[in-house]
Amino acid sequence: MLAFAGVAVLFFALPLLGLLWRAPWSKAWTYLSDHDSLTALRLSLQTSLWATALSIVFGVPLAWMLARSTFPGRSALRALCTLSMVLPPVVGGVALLFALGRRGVVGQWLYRWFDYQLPYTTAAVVVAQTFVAMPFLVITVEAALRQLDRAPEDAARTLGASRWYTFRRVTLPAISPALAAGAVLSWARALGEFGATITFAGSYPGTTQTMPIAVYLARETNPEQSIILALLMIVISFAVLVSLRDRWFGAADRVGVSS
Amino acid sequence: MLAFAGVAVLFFALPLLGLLWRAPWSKAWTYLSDHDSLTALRLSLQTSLWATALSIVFGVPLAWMLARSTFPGRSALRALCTLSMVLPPVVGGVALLFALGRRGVVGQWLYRWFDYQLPYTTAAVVVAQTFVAMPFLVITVEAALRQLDRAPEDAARTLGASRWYTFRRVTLPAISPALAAGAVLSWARALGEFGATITFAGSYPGTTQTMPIAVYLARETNPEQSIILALLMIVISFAVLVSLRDRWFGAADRVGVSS
Amino acid sequence: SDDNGAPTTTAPGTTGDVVVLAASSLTEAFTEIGDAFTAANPEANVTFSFAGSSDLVTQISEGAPADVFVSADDATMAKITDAALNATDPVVMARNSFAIIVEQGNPKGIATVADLADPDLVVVLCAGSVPCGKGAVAILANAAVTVTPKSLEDKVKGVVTKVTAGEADAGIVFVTDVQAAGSAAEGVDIPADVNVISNYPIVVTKDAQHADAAQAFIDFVTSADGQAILATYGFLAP
Amino acid sequence: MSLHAAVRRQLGPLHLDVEFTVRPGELLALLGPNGAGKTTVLRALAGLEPLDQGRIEIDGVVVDEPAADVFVSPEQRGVGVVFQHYALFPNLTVLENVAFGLRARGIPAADARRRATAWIDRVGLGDHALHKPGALSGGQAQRTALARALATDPRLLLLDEPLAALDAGTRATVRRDLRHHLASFDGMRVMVTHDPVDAFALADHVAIIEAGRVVQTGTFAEITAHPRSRYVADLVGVNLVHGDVVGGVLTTATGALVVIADAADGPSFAVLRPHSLVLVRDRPLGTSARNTWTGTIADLDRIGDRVRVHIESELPLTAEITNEAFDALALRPGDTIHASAKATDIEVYPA
Amino acid sequence: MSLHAAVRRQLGPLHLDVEFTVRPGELLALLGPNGAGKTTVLRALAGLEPLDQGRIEIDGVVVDEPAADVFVSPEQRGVGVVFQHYALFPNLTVLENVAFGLRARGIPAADARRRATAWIDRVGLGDHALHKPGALSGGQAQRTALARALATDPRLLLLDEPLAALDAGTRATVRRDLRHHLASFDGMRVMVTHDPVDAFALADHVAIIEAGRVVQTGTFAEITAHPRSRYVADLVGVNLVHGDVVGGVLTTATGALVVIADAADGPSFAVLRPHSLVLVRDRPLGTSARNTWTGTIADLDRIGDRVRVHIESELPLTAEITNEAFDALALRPGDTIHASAKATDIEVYPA
Ligand SMILES: Nc1ncnc2c1ncn2[C@@H]1O[C@H](COP(=O)(O)OP(=O)(O)OP(=O)(O)O)[C@@H](O)[C@H]1O
Ligand SMILES: Nc1ncnc2c1ncn2[C@@H]1O[C@H](COP(=O)(O)OP(=O)(O)OP(=O)(O)O)[C@@H](O)[C@H]1O
Ligand SMILES: [Mg+2]
Ligand SMILES: [Mg+2]
Repeated sequence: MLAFAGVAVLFFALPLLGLLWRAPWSKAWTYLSDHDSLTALRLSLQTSLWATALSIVFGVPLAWMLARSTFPGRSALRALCTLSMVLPPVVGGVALLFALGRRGVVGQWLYRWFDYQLPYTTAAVVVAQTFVAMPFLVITVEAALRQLDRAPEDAARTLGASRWYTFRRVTLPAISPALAAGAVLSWARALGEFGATITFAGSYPGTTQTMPIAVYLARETNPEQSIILALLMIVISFAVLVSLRDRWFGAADRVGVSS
Repeated sequence: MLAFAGVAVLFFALPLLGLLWRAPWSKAWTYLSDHDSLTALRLSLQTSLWATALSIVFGVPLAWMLARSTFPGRSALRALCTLSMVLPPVVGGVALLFALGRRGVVGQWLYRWFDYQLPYTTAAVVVAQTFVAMPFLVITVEAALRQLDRAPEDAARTLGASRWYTFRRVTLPAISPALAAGAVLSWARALGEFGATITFAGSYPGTTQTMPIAVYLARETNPEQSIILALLMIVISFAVLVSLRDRWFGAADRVGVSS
Repeated sequence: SDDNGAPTTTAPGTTGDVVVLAASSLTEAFTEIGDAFTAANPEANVTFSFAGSSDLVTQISEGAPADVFVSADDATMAKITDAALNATDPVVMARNSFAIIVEQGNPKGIATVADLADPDLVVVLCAGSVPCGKGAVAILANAAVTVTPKSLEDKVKGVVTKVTAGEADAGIVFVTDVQAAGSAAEGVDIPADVNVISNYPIVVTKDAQHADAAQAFIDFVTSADGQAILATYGFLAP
Repeated sequence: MSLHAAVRRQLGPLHLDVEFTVRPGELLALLGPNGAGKTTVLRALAGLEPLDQGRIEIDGVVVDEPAADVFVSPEQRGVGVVFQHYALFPNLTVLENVAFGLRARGIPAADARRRATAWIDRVGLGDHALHKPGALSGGQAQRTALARALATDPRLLLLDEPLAALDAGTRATVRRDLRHHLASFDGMRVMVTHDPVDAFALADHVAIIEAGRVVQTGTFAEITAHPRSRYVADLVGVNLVHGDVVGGVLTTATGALVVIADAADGPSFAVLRPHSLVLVRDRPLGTSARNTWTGTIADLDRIGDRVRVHIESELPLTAEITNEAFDALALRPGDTIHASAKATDIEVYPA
Repeated sequence: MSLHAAVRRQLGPLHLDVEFTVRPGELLALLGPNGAGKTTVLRALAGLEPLDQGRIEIDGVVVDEPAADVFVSPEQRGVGVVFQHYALFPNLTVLENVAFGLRARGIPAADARRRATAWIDRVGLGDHALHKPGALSGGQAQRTALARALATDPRLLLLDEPLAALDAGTRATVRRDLRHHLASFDGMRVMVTHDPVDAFALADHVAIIEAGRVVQTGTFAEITAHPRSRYVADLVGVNLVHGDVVGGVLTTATGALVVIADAADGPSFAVLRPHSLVLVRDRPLGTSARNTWTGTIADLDRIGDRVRVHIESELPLTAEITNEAFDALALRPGDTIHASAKATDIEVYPA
């Protein structure tokens, strides 16, 4: 077992080592402090935080609905809402264009009535990132909701709390570790989003050119810089994921003969 | 709550609707029965199944190690092994090249000693897919292992079963729903893999050109066909995800005053 | 085979599997050329791998199987020759010029490069780091027009997608891309005085497994038959 | 002004059909084995589980009646519940737990705090007001749950096995405590338990629920005096025999005979108290006891300074003897033994 | 050829330090309150939890001794365990569960099957051999667990609260059953329980564990005759008083006095049996009883046809009276009452 686990670890560690090994360390600082890189980094941080916030605001109710209601087609609905996790992002981006673009199912009305065009805006970046990142939050929170002891919620209801008050004061605090974990995963995914973003939002420095796009474009002209930028992203994601520790899974239970 | 959940559902449903709406249904059959599409589909199914198999063979021991051993740096290790879930796939592909390519950390020795070159082979497709897909399995299985009642495992040990026999006969059957769910998620992710594959394995028809790559290339020549192919992939992923139903999360517990 | 003296047919009896790495803008044209080549040389077989030119350079330098490499510009080919990954000197097999791509029917009535300066237009270009972006920058400079694009795409098909999806009003792409987009878009010619011509150089790679067949393929491409096919997709003769 | 409940609900294979009334100031205990449906009845009263059929009326207000399409949601019912494992809010302090119901009703924080503090003092948790539930002992958690339920002034208080989660060691103390606090609440109370000691100690009336139905109701004394089911007989620790009386002899379904003093003919129950059974090693010859059953000793239980002897015979019997008698007889499981009972010691009543 | 265990292990704040010996054919019951460390001792014996210090020797073989760096893994120990909730393999049938240990030891399928079937028949589960554990009742599950543990012929059998998971209704039957099956096993057995009835019914020897230490050992009769801790006194249901005897009078730490018949001076325990306490409403004047304590009634428990009265006084006391006496006295919680005891009824022994 451990041998196989070791191989698996190596398999994940080697590519990182590869990047570290090829990285042009001497010029790292120059590349990182480059004005365009900083702009892209700032934009990435902003949009990914927005995407995380939106994922929470809409993903938690969605997870709640999936965990708590029973209706026919619930598993189809869950599949629908997690599809973007496994879809090639570019396809996701094209689908978003068809939905929210100027000629899209909904976007055309936005355009006609409000003269509003979502693509090419920072908001579009946030939408694309939310589209691919939200499922991570939904899955984590739904699992937590399903495992939650419902008795305290029942208790709150009998004490006169409305559904909403109960949710806010009882349910939400109880699932907060899972919520935090889901948010972190979503954030990391949003931060790394590339294909859907460039397809749906385009790539313009300062408004839609995020860090992954900058990394990609840098490959054409300056592959060394792209390695450094990629490593920066990896470091950020890694730090965020490490911060999850075991909370991601809930603490392991104590074990007993009687357990 | 429900309103927000509804918005979230719409958000996921609209892009799909957009695709369906724009799809050139009249020519769908022609595009699907195209020889190259079929080759790509067959290759995709093959490689993604291989990737799933590898994810199981190596991911289960890894999940077991993460769930059961305690060692310093375990959360760093988990972060390392799930990084590829959130990384831009192209970066993952580049990292794989740096590790296993002809000039990679390990690949160069493979090349010198065995004259073996991994990239641009069907095996490389499997490696790239495994790299991005395995974390989904690891996470799911680790969570199941942590929630597992350990008493039956203890019982097996006292009955004279070795660790390995216990794992096979007791642990594995107990986590099999989670394993199935993790495998399905991995499979769906492997099936949709694009960026890491094209970077690490290239795009040779019949050997490395998978379905997502075919979709991508079809955009170059025949955007309509690319929509149809993308929809085919979506249908497959969707069917697979629906098949998960609630098993993904374990059944919801019965609820009582006494819970 | 003999030297590239532009024979009308290749030497009979060319055998082997030629692996051709070609810029993705050649996808359709080369697919047809491949069919024609194998029809003329039943013993031979051609496998294409299309991707962005610079991705292909990475692949070749990482040891991807390749007998023939075609780049969409000279700068990218220079990376191959600089690294001495080529077995033959680059030969320009085709050229491409740029056009303005607009939606079908040209609803915004765009006629000249200067029209792109209209701030109400949604214009999308390629990023300056990729070949089509370099071309666009040069054309706009030649025409002394300042355009504020909404997006700088990583590849030319990004521009095409935006226009065909109705998300952009215009973009600058290769003439061949306009043609490939078919009925979803149409092109507005850019006059020769401001236009930029981009070369498609082709080489046999250093690690070619079937160098002879590779050369035969290049010969076929540069032959009248090959050139005729390229021309139907909008490529200019070298 | 009372609680009238007719709870009907299908629970998988179990059809729950329970009716009862509780008058103000009264405490009804629902006593029954596992899975009888007790918790479900409480949940229905609290509005946490809707009825399939039936009707629940609290203080003249119908809160659930499917036939009339009436369903009042739990937060509107004014019903306080002490949950089996207390279901305290783990993230809130004792004070915040108790104030929760007041805050949920929109009472300002300071006011809610004051009233909650009063309740906390009343249940003697003043020192723990700022502790989280994780830091409380079982008894303290129970008192917190009680204070939380009572702080909202419910018209009806429901308690689901309020003592079951406690260690045997502390249960008696907490039970005493609970009785004390319940006495100060003058509304209606319904308590679920499967411990007869709780029912005895706390309840005015008892309803025995088995397999979804009420099989017996009355005061604890009435029920224990005349058990009408095996379950109650086991609880009380007496031998219950069901059979047909004809001319002073009761015949069981298996054909065993019990000679009784006097009783009307017809289907009847007979109670044989364990301590009125006399055990002898050799078959008694000259005895005034009219009944003698011979069997083997199946099991021995020591209870305090007495021993219960379980005998397998024509009639399964439990006899209770003193330690001294036990030592004198030198009984071992498997031994053959004769148990006799005087007809006048056997109580008989119609089934 | 026996079990010698000295189990030392730090469990958070609890320091576990337990020593005992079990001879072949003997069943030792570890009796103690929740969290005393009983389960941990069993796990250490089974090899599921390593010792910090100490030594475990089974049949002359040291299986765990940290000082000598000896640790035999669970599968090598030949120790059978019946887990508290049985820990059956849910995906295997009863037959496969019982055959598991044999298969794990490499015994061929057919052979293992035959031997497992013999065990299943022995515990009377022949009809359920092909059922999965989910379809078994508590008692059947317990018998399956027992058969599974015994099928591998262990030298030592460990049982962790084998009856705790059962309904009160079936517990007595299953206990009888278990005794029957345990009797046919002639190895050493260690059983954990916190039910004295189990210890009485099943064990040869009892060790009382409190807070990680053995506080008393002996046969059940010895322990109950002379309780040495509040815990045991509560289990047995007697009043235990600890104090200093000087000249026929025992003085407790709180200053209460108990006049006793005769005993050596020094720290001592005194036992007052509840049924030897006499309750009167008015302070008795002319009585031969040398001790009278006055207090208030805190609680009443009915046990069968007797009532236990808990009295809060200088000495907290429990008295037991008959139903008739109870009715005659018309006792209510809160009433003032006098309890008296004859000095000769009080048993005293050195602490
Ligand atoms: N929602 C439900 N669906 C199906 N069956 C249910 C449901 N709720 C309860 N049951 C079943 O109904 C029966 C009664 O359950 P309930 O919890 O009310 O019993 P109880 O008398 O409280 O038992 P206990 O003493 O064990 O707490 C049980 O067999 C239970 O499994
Ligand atoms: N691995 C551990 N780490 C820390 N504390 C532990 C561990 N295992 C047990 N404990 C603690 O040690 C104490 C004894 O636990 P144990 O389960 O042995 O008690 P027990 O006597 O079996 O109790 P019960 O009667 O409740 O089963 C408990 O307080 C428990 O919380
Ligand atoms: Mg219940
Ligand atoms: Mg225990």
